[in-house]
Amino acid sequence: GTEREPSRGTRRSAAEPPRIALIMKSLANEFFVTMAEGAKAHQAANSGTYTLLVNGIRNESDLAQQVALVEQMMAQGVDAIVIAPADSRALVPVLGKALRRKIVVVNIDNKLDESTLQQVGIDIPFVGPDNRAGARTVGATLAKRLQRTDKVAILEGIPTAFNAHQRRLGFEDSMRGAGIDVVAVQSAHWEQDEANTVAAAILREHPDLKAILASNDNMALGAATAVRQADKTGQVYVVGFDNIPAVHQLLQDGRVLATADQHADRLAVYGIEYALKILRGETQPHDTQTPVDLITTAPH
Amino acid sequence: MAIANVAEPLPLLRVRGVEKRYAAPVLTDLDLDLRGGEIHALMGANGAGKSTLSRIVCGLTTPDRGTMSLGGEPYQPHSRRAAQRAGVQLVMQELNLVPTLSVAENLFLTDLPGRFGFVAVAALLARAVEALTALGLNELDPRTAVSRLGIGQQQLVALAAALAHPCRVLVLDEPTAALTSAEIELAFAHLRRLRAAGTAILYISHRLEEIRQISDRITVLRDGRVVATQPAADAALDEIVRLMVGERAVGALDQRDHSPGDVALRVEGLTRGKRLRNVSFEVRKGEILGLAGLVGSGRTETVRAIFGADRTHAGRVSRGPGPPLTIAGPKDAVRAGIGMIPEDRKEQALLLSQPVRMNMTLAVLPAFVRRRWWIDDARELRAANELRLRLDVRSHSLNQRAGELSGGNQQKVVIARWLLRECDVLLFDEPTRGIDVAAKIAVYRVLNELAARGKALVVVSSELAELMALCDRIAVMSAGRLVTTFARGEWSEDAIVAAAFSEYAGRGDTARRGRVDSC
Amino acid sequence: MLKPPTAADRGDSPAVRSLPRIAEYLGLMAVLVLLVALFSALSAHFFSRITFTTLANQIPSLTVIAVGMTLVLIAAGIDLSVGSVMALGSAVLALARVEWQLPLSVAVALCLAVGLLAGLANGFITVRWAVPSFIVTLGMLEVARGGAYLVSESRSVFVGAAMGRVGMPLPVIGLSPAFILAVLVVFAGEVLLSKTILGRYIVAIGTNREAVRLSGIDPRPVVVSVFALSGLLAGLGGVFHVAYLESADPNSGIGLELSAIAAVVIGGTSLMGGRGSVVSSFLGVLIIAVLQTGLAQIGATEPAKRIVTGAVIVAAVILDAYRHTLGNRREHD
Amino acid sequence: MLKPPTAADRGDSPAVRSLPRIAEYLGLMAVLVLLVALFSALSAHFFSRITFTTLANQIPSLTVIAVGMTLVLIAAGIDLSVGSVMALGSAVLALARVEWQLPLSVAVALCLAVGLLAGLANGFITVRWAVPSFIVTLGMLEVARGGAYLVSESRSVFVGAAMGRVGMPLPVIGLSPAFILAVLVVFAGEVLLSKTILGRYIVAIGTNREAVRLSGIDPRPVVVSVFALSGLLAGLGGVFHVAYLESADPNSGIGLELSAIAAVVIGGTSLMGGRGSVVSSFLGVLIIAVLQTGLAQIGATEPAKRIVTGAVIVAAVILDAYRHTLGNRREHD
Ligand SMILES: Nc1ncnc2c1ncn2[C@@H]1O[C@H](COP(=O)(O)OP(=O)(O)OP(=O)(O)O)[C@@H](O)[C@H]1O
Ligand SMILES: Nc1ncnc2c1ncn2[C@@H]1O[C@H](COP(=O)(O)OP(=O)(O)OP(=O)(O)O)[C@@H](O)[C@H]1O
Ligand SMILES: [Mg+2]
Ligand SMILES: [Mg+2]
Repeated sequence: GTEREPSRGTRRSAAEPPRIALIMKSLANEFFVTMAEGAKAHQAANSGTYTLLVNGIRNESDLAQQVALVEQMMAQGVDAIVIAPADSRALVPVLGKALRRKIVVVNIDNKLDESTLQQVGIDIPFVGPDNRAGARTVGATLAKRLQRTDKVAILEGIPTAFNAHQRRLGFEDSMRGAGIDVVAVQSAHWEQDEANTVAAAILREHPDLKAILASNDNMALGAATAVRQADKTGQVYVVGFDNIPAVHQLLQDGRVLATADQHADRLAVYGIEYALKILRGETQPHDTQTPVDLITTAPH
Repeated sequence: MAIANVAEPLPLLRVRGVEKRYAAPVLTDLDLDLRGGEIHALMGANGAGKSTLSRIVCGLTTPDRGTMSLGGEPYQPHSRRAAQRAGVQLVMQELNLVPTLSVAENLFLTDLPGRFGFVAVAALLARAVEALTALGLNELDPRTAVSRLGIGQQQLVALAAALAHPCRVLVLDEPTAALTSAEIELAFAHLRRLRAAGTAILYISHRLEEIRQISDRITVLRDGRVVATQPAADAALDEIVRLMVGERAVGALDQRDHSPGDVALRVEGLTRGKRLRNVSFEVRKGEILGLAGLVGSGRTETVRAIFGADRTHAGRVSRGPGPPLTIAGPKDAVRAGIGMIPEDRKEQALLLSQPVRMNMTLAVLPAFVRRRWWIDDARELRAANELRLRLDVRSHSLNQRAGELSGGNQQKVVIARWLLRECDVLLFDEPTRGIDVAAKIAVYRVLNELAARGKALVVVSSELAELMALCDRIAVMSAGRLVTTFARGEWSEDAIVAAAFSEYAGRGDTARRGRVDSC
Repeated sequence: MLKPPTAADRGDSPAVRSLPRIAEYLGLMAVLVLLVALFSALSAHFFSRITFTTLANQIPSLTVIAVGMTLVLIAAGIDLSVGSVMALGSAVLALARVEWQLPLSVAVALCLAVGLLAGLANGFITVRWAVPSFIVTLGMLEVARGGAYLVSESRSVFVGAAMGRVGMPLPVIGLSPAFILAVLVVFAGEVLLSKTILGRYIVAIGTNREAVRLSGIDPRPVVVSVFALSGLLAGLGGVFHVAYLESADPNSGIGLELSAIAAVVIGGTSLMGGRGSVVSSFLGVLIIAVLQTGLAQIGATEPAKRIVTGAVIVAAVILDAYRHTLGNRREHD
Repeated sequence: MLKPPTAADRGDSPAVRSLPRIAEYLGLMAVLVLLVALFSALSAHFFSRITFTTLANQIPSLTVIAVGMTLVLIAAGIDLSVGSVMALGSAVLALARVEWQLPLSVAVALCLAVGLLAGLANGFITVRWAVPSFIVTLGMLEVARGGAYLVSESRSVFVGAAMGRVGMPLPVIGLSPAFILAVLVVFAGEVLLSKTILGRYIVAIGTNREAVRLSGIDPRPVVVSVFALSGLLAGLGGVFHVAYLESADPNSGIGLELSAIAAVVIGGTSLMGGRGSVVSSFLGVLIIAVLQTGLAQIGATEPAKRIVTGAVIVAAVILDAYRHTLGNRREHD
């Protein structure tokens, strides 16, 4: 990007390869760890073309810290920021600042809120999967196993999280489509432990429950255990999302029916490659979909 | 403000038919008249109900039955504050100062001088200095944190706090328990001034000679009942004692042969900053050594240092001829056969919220253990019960919380703790603080008995009479130095007091303030 | 004439009681019954055997950790690291079992050892440098969590059958061995506290540490062992956790310290030390568990869950307080 | 883990000083300097003006909340609800500003009022039923969080320019008004504590509540006002938070109470009450903030971050302890 007015970042970029900052949600979360590692691997492979700085926040909800991270990265004069926002609104203003500093910003994983982007008067390309569609396909597979008016329950992630919302909607679309009856929607905050408690309770409350749709695999694990504890294995299906290794065994045993793989290891890389394109001026910012695959049996 | 209605004919404070019971009845149908301009001594054995009465008078406890009137008007203080507003001040038996605040702030805690909510420091310090000087504490820096004061100094501060506030009725619950004659003289002078000004003073103490000195009338309390009220003038002390303790034989202290064995404890060059300067002495088997000195002279510092309770800068402690001991903490001291009874029972000795029995057996628990782990309740209980009887601890059960005991009885519990533990050297810091006449004799007996059994005892006491009755030798401390040691027979009260002042003489106040400011 | 000890002397009292009288628990039990009644009224399916067995099988980890926490609080300390230590333990357990294929017994031993070590570290640093245990264990909270991420590479590991049936309901009774063990730990804890010399010292130190020191007892070893015990029990909690969830999640036990402390304080243990009972803490655990399960079962909304939980916790303690004599009042603030 | 200072504790005391001597802060400042030096060595970009301004503009909420927490801890209480109350406050603020279109001043006033009310509730329940503040504020933690979800319908709200420039860096100096206000609050807090009658009573109550009661002062109103203040400051924290993020998130401030307490305790305030300094707490906040920022800037891995954070927190306190006289040391062992 030579035509851009000089900023600390670009002045350097003439000499050495561009510096890209990857800002994640909690790096304690398996999903984002996989993303980060994918990115690191990619950078190692292309160490000539760019340098990478990976950072995450302490917990999903610590927005202030993520905003601060963006500002720090600006302070460091990086050329591009690839970010998985912890909140679809709160991050917009600071990212706007970054744009004004002529830093390339790419949004991954969790789509920024359209209306907020408009209010701030900026436009940031989103590179990532359509969680809602993914959830829909998972739901559809489950629906095949059920009859109309069967009862199912949904385990939601942290209610405020964009993806939690998307996946829930996706599940609901598919169930509604098949005329299946969603009798309970409760949040287990992405957590295995809480998912177990909640699932167990729902199973008792609705003895004739046929399936539990968990918005991520961690919660699916918790739900699967609950099913087994209530010894209803086989009578109650469990589906998840993310395809983390821990569920492979369960997919094998059929204790988890299906999950969705959004290729966590590639997600960040898509974003980074896209950012590089923009830096090279090869493309103008616009949203791009990345694939979400349905997984029904563990890969060997 | 109260000073207005000075010479009232009828009693200023009138107590009628007051009753109070906790687990057991404490006060029953109690009448008391307190005249303006009199110092009225209230006497009674430990647990007789003196403190309870004073708490009632000052609004800290509400009686179950009974009425009070103050200067004619009915008087039912529902809180300490109310009592204070009515002009009733109290010095509690148990010190209740705030260690993290300065002396000045403690003196005027209830009415800190201020402007727009800000503490008026200058005014505060001025008033504080005034209050302290009145008790001869002019050397004590009012900005010192109370946590730095010895128990005696704390008691003086508490006294000063009460005296600094004008009042019609002043209740003093054992204000002198840890004071030496020197400080007491100043206090008394002040009390006499108040009496002259028409204040009614209720004075609680276990020190008979004080009572004789200062009181106009004496009321004796036994098991919560008034057994006698009479002018101090024609009161025979032994008669009063009999009234207090009833049939419990008091008897005299039986003589112990004062022929000590060989050295049991040798202390050399003990030094702790400016507070303890090169203190050296010996105690022999079967000997009782007294430590006399003014408040703040370093007696407590000395025993604490020997016991390893504080880190000392220099000095050697050895058991008799043996090699110097390395005492990193009290545990080592106890292992080396040295025990200590601290001066401050509430902060340093008692587990107030725990049962009496647990307090008594704390130091010797391993003795009541089966198979390394299990506490043998039965044996523990038996031992505790024997101690209770031996020291006549008044508690309605061995499971009563120590904090619910009367002050004197708490003190007995503290002593009891060390009687089971067979230490060859025992350091007693103010062992009889707040203990009644009869019980004191009991404690003296115990001490003598210990000495007779070949133990070496060091007794810190502010009551010279006590030391002179008990000890084989009396060492006198002054300004952190051990100035002289008197052998039995050699000593006289005047000689000892003179020695106690010797180090302060000339160097005047600055020396003592220096010590307080140090570290 | 030596009077023999009176009946009153032998009678029970917080510190020297044989196992404490049932009366002490009435307040909490009332709360518990109330909650159960409430939820039974709100949900047709709540009052059923299965509800209680599942509930029982969910709480072993929290229970044993609460036992450790009770002792720590009575000794006037606090242990914030339990959640992380549990996570670290389970991570190690999973690693040993799944990666290294070690026999169950060995893997479990490892997990416990990890907990014990963490606890020892807490205790040692606390006494050696006289650092408030709050800070030390807060540090350990971070360190152990980091360790858990390292060991597990931040991934949850599926353990499945490899944990045997420790966490699985037993045929007839429907309770898991883990739960039964946990209950045993509770009673062991109560006995330790009220019957043994160590327990006596713990109470004494929590009441007035200086007095204990001046009685010639070195409080430090006692304090260390209390923290060690708490760590060990956190490790055991990890074992139960893995056994129950069939997998180890490095993010498990976040905020567990708060739940544990809440349970213990609901049980009437004083944060200022010197007073408390292990059995009451167990009742506290039950109250919290019933509340969670019940709210989930009646399908309360997220806000409702929060508000009710908060209100009930406070109400429970107030209600329980009415049982107590004014004597204890001032120890609260 | 200590009882309130005993007569044996003859160390220096807040009472002796009016505003504390600079010497008191040397220990913490040393730690701070060490950290900055360390990170400057590790990252070429760390030691820059912008790093520090960014850092400064990030901490106002935590700072003011730490001030309130200091007072609460000194009064021997604890306030776990600050994080949730902050979230509730910001939710209300956003609602008032965006939905109801109220003027900024009014919206801010509302936010503060919410905090004040929550604090008053904490204080009142604590003294009225003599419930441990730990429980009361834990309850409030849940309730306020639930409230935040209700008000915001569990969605974060974009506020944008509606908050004015409170959170934005000022032209030349690069610091935000929020930060400057926060620093003022710190000094106000220190003055309140050491210069005013209320402050003296707070210290006294924290040291020995019973003594205060016996001397004829009713501790309850003081306790209530301390909690009220803490609530009010949590509300203020909410204002700063929204101003900084230009949006309100009902999930914000989760776990904030721990960070705040950590900062305060690092600052040397005793959890047992009676001892502490507001300025030191501010230094504690800075230490934590620098640590977080620094670790992020050098791109440390998550496990590394955790482990280092934990280690440094403990080390900081140990190092600071070496400043203290043997006097204090004595009572610890
Ligand atoms: N809060 C309480 N609970 C139960 N019993 C109490 C309480 N306070 C005092 N008592 C009992 O009341 C009795 C009288 O106590 P009080 O302190 O009035 O005696 P006293 O005359 O002051 O004795 P001393 O000379 O030792 O100070 C004691 O037996 C004590 O155990
Ligand atoms: N940390 C300290 N800073 C300043 N002065 C201190 C400190 N510790 C002790 N002192 C002073 O040292 C002196 C010796 O105290 P100590 O308690 O030994 O006096 P004492 O002879 O026992 O008299 P009493 O115990 O009756 O006050 C006292 O004046 C005390 O205030
Ligand atoms: Mg008394
Ligand atoms: Mg003394």
